[in-house]
Amino acid sequence: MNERVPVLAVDNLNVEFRTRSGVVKALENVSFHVNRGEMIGIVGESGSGKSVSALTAMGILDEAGRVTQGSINLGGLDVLNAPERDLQEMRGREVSMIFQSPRTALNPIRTVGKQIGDVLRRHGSANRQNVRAEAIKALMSVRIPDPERRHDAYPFELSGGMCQRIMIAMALSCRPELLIADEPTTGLDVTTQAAIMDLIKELAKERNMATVLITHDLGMAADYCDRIVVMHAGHVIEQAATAELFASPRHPYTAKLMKATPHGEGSLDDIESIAGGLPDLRAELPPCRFSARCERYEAACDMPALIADEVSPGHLVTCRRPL
Amino acid sequence: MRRRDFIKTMGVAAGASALPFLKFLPAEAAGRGDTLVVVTGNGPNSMDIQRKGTNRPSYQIAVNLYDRLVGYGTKTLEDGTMMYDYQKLEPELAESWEVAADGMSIMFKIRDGATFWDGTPITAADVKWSFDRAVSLGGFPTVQMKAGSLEKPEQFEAVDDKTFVIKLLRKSKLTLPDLGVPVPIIFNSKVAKANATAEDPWATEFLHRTPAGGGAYMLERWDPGQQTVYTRYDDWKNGDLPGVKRVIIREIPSASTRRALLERGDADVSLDLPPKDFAELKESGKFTINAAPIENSMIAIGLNLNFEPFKKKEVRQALAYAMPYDQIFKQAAFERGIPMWGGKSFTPTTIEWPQPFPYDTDYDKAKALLKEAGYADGFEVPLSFNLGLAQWSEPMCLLVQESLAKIGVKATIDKIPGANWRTAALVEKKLPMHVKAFGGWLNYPDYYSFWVYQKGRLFNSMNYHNPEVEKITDETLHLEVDHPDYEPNIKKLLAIFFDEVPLIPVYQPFLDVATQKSVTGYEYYFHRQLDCRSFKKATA
Amino acid sequence: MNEFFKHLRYVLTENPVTLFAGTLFLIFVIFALFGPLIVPYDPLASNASQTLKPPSWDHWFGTDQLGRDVFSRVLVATRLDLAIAISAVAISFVIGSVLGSLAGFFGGWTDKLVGRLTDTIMAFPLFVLAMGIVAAMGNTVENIVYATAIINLPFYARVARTEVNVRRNADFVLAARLAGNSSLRLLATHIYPNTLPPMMVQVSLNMGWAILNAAGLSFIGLGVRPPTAEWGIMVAEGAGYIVSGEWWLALFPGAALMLAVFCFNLLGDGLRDLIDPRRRT
Amino acid sequence: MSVLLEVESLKKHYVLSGQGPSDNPLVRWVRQRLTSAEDHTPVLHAVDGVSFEINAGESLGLVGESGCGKSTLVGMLARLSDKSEGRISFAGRDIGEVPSKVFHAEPERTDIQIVFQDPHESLNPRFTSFDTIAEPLKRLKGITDKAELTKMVEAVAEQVDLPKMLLSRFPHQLSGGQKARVNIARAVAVEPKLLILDEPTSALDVSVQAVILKLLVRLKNDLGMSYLFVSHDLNVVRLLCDRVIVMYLGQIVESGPAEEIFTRPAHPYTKALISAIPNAASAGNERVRLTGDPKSPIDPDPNACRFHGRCPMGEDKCSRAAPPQISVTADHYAVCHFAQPS
Amino acid sequence: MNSNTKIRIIAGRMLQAIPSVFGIIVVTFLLTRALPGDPAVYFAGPAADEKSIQQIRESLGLDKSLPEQFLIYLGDLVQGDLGVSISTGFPVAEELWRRLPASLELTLLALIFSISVAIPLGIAAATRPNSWVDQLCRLIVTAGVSLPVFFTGLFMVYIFYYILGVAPSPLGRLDIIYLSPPPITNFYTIDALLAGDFEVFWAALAQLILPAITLGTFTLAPLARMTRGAMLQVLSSDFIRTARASGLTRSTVLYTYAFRNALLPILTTLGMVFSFMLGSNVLVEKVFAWPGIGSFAIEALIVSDYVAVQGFVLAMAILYVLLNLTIDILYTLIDPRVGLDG
Repeated sequence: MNERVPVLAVDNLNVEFRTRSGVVKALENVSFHVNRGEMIGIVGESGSGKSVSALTAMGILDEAGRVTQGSINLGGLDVLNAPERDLQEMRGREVSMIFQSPRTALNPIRTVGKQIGDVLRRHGSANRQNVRAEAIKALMSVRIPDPERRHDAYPFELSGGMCQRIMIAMALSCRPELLIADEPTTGLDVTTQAAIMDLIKELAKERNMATVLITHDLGMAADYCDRIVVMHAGHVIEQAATAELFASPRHPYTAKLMKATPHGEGSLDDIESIAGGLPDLRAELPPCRFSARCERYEAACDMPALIADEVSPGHLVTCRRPL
Repeated sequence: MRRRDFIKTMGVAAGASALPFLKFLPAEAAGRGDTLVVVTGNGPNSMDIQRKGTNRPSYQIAVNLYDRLVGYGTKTLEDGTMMYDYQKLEPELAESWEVAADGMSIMFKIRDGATFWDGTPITAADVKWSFDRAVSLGGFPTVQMKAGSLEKPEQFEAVDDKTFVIKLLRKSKLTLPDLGVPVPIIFNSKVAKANATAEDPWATEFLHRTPAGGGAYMLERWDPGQQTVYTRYDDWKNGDLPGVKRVIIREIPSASTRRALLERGDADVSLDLPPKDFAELKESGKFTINAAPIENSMIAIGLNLNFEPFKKKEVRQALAYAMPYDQIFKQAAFERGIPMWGGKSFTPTTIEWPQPFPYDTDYDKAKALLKEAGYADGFEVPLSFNLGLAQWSEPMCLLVQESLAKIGVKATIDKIPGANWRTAALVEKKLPMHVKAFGGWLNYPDYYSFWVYQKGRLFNSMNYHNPEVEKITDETLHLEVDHPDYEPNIKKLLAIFFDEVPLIPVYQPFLDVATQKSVTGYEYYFHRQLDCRSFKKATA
Repeated sequence: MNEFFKHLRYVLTENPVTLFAGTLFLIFVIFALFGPLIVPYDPLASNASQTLKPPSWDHWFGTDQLGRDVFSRVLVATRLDLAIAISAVAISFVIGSVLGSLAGFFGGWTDKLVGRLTDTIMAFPLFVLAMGIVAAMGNTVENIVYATAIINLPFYARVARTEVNVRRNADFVLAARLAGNSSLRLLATHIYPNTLPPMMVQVSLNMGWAILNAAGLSFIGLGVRPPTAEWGIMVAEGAGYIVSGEWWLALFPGAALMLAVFCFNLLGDGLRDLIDPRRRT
Repeated sequence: MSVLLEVESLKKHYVLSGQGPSDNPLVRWVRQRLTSAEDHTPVLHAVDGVSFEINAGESLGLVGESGCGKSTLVGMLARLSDKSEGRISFAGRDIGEVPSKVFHAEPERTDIQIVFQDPHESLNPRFTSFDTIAEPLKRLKGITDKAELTKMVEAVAEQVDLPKMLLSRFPHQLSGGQKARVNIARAVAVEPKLLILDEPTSALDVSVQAVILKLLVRLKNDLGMSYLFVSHDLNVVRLLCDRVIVMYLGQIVESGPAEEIFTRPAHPYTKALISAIPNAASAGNERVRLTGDPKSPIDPDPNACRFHGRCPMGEDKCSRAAPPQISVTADHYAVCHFAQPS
Repeated sequence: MNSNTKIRIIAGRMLQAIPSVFGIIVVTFLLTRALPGDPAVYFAGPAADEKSIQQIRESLGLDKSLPEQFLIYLGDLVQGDLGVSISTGFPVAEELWRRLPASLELTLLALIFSISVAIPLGIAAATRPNSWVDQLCRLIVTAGVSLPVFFTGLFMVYIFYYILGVAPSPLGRLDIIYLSPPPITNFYTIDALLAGDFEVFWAALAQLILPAITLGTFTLAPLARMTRGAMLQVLSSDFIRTARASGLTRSTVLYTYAFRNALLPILTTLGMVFSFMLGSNVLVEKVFAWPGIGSFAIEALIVSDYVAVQGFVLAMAILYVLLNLTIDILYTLIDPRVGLDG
């Protein structure tokens, strides 16, 4: 695969959910991409559309969700128009996903080894005879001590951190091009969290794999990602290389988010919260969904056709009045 | 016996060609000439009639699998129904008998060549053992034997192999007929003794499960609660060889299923149907309905004298005038019986029994009588019936309830489950007003009076007590019918029953048995069980 | 509350079956309340000239062996059948939920005791137990109600126990404890009211079951006393007439019985939707 | 400074009935005869000899990973559960002796309150905000007069910046931040002396976290409360607390002034915790990383360091002797074989 | 988890049943003594007098006090003696043993019918929630559970036997012309197969069909509902999302992952369903003249044959305990977590 062709390219994606109380415009004009070997972070508060973007990219959106516009290109496959059979082939082989709360993300009544084996056999990289050996190999690759014994363990017998390693082993067993990690350390202890993130980073580097890290923790994204995509209420509002973003955030929301996050030194006076909450995505919305919370709001913000500006190379901001 | 063997025994009539049809046409089972299929509501719970707790359907085992010394003759009713003749005793195991000159002993000659199923000859010793057993076991057999003045083993003597003598304690018209009831059956005493133990000298445990006798039928199998199957004992000498080789008696709890089985041709004989079904089956003309009025039996309303208002004769008479006789007869009994109301006079003219009582539905008379008794405004009374007989007694009670309301008597209906009935009605005698369906085995009014009108008797659920009745009944019970005192005594009794009405008769019920047209030979017996020996079946 | 009605409307319109059940339920309630006033004939009056007539304009559901109007009897029976079901369910609900709540809240020996009691009841085939109770105590309407209540008791006790148990250490309960509530008050004002929604579903489902139970008892002759009109007893009485062609005697009360149970079961489902929308999305 | 709460050798042990489904003695007896199960009843040492104190007006941070006994400890301090051993004295009175079941009638009930972690779960779904805030006033302050109650509730609501119009709403009609305010209002309505904050912001979005934290600081100053601040978010602890204690597997492994703990941690576990904080600033720094999982809290070996096995500097002696408590500075100690006084 | 633990769990469960069984014995004993009707009167026969009734009462031990009678009963029970049925005259144990296979054969076939209809229905409904398939399933199963079994049974007999003539006569286990196969299991269908007698097999099966459907229809609803609910819940759980994200095929996701997990709650329901069936059996057996223990119980109850009723209930209780044990064992086979959170 060409280095410059993104592994995943999401373009102008709109997703809606039909619920009892109306249509939720979950994503609007969402575009981002991941290159080979790159780790990007998608950051935002809960409800900002991070997970929906990932699930749509995998083609496993809930039945209530509907893509109304846009395209997703995953390693050359047109995800939105591909037949289910191709998508099944793609999942687990070319792109894998790991989730938060790893213990519930594993089948509670199947040994972890078998679950890894299921994936290996599904994608043809193992057969009945060597499946056990292959699964153990996968376990070894995520530095699980005593893999022989762990192979026959059930998720409930393992700690959360161990389960997340299993998940990673399973996700990476078929050597995918892309790994999507959806809040992979939520619910884990800080020390475990660090170990898991280190592992992901290390494996990604080792395999030159593209990684999408979905998180609400700006600090973590800063720590591990090459590039950060900031989302708010279904919009991508800013994306840039990590260092640049932290050095000069251009979207008011990004700046506020940074200000709100406590970070080591400094006192309580240094942090500030963001006024207001996320808008109701069922209602009629202005072009900029942050406008109601924004101190820099003025009438021009309500003009339609809000598009992302490339304020510097690779730094995109979706705002009429960037900082 | 396996099914295949059974098919072989079916012989040429059905033939091997029937075999492929078997799984499709079970209905054919009833069509075969040598097998009789009987469906009934309740089956036997023991093979031994003399055992404690043996139920009524078990009497048929005694009837069909065992012999008695004597049997009854047969008479034919107007509608063609055959019925036993209690006035004519016929030889069964006893070839002949002789009453001694003094009338205090009877000598029986045992039939030559009569054998038990195992081939051993039946001897007088077997008879003695069997009779000793009946009078020694206690409970029902002993009481029934006592009714015929057969009370202790010393009365029975096996003179030689073929001669058996009964010594009488008193002369009684009931003695000989009592030998024909199902109780004094002849067991194979050798087999029985071989299976007796010290605690169980009369082999009750063994005979409970395994019949040991020499009757016309042998037991092929018995699945309690499901079916009983008889096969003919082809060496039976004590009567005409039965016309049907094999009898299957199936227990089907649901009456409508029993009717359906008959209508669909799957059963030859259907018992225990509600009166309405018999009325309709008769109407259809497709089946033979054998209807014999049950002797010495009446469906009646009993009035308990322990209940305050019923202590007054006027109240009882008032109720007798307030019964909706005709309605009950038509809507509850579907006319399956003989009316027992509307008699001409309070003075009986015949000793025929049962006979209509001199009451009819007359609310004015009833009201007047109530007023006279001081119950002008009526009273409340529970009206109970046996749940087991709900098919006809429930509508009957509803009609009575409705009718009594017209004279101000408020009856509340109380269903009593079958077994509790005995306790509540007969032992504790605590039901103020109830449906009564007693029938005496021995067909005499004095016998009825003995059980129903005498103080303290089990079936005197009315707590009726009249010294005159006691006296006359005791005097009459053992009198021969042709004794000069007999008729006047009975008339006196009947007059009392008419006047005092502790029991308000409604009708004398029929014992209905529905059979396929191809089946003949049904005969009514007082014990109300099928005597399969007389059946014949036309081959299809 | 307004939101509740919006949700109710949503559940009803989204789910025509529930709407249907609701309407049916209303009709049954109307019959139960006004049945005796609107029937064309006296349900208890026999009529010798009109016995066993098939359905006609005069007698919509025909007449029975005593000439009583089956339609009137079926209609009038609604009250008794609903009354039996409601009182039985009410008793088992109150006693069961209180026992279950105490067991779930206090645990320990209370829990063991209640657990043993429910286990013991559950170990009987429930219908057989009801038969035994009615046979032992006598077949009156009250005893049928008690028997039905007893056999339903374990269901409420178990649901209440589980529901209370999961909430026993919920944060809001601990918070209420911090606010100075005693244990019993905690149970009564904070936990118990929150267990009611799942219990209501059970109530609705059990109503149908209670009706079936009473009818079954009647069928084997342990039900209410004649001449009272009651669906189960009418089916039982009518059963004997099916083969002889008088099908209407059993069919109409049977159908009424079925519809009532059907209606309660559907309502239970609907109620579940209303209370726990997640179950059906 | 006066000591408000003093905890001494506090322990909470749960006797486990084995893995079987029953603790029925008969069942146990037969099971032991039928199978080769050992006759030992395992004991879970949830909190195992914890001593510390909180001064009036102080805020103490309590840090540790899940399962280290934080919640059990909080439950005992707030008198929601009973201790197994040890002493809890509050303003000089031994309140640990009062069974938790009857503690609601004690005067100290008013003085110790908690703000729970999940603002949604800790509100009764059938109570309006008003009901929730009014309840402690009714029960603990005995205020029954409707008008007075309304006045007081509204005053508390104002104190926590909860708009009056939200008082008639049910929990599901409120946002996360609003629910957090209701919870805080309920806890401070009776003006407690000690407020335990059990991860008060962990369920909130980062955008509202700051304002809640600021509210808490303001309330503490206004009402003169002491705080016990339980959190796994070390950045937040650092912002809010004067002193910090670190727990590991039921025991305190380090205790000291917040600034010292964060800048000069003495226990290897604390070091690992601090270096695990994801931070834009710390990216690329040298990190202390832990391997493996914590040991089981069931029947821990009394003669070993409980951190042994995961500890990056563990040695043989760690598995043979329980580590001593070593003072680093006057009010800073660590429980480790390798801790050094500075 | 090792097998030893599982044995311990199972042994524990069995032992836990003991108090329940004892409770059942007590309840039954008291209940049956409360039955109206005097067995002594029944025993004494139609023409007995007060004296002979009293004699029999003594011989049955009915003149003793209740506690005495209970102790005697317990003593007999321990020796496996259930007493002699008053109405049938046979030892109750023998009676039950003879009739149990009939009931079990019917119940199991009904269960098989119910399962093989309800589970596919439930899965179909769960995979398309709120579709017309779902609504139809709901209607069908709800209608099924709303039908009084005796009513269904009667009309089925009327239609299929009396009117259409496609069903064999409702005469119990086997039509008149066939004799039962040589008893091995006493399940006629199985015995016939063992004997290689297909005619009898079909005949026995034909007799079973109507009652089994009648009985099975009633239990469709709980099974289908539970299947649907469990499947919906499992399908919305995280690990299914994982399985889908791993590209597993639809059938693997549905059956290997979702259904196996959904089986656990279904299995629990199965126990309840079975108990339900044993209850309804009583009515069905009555309608179809089925010689099982249910009809035996009705008869016994109606005639106040309390020895038989006691025996019956005890047998039922033991059956129930065995059934729950089987379910427990199946549960431990399917669910490795059993015993840890129990």
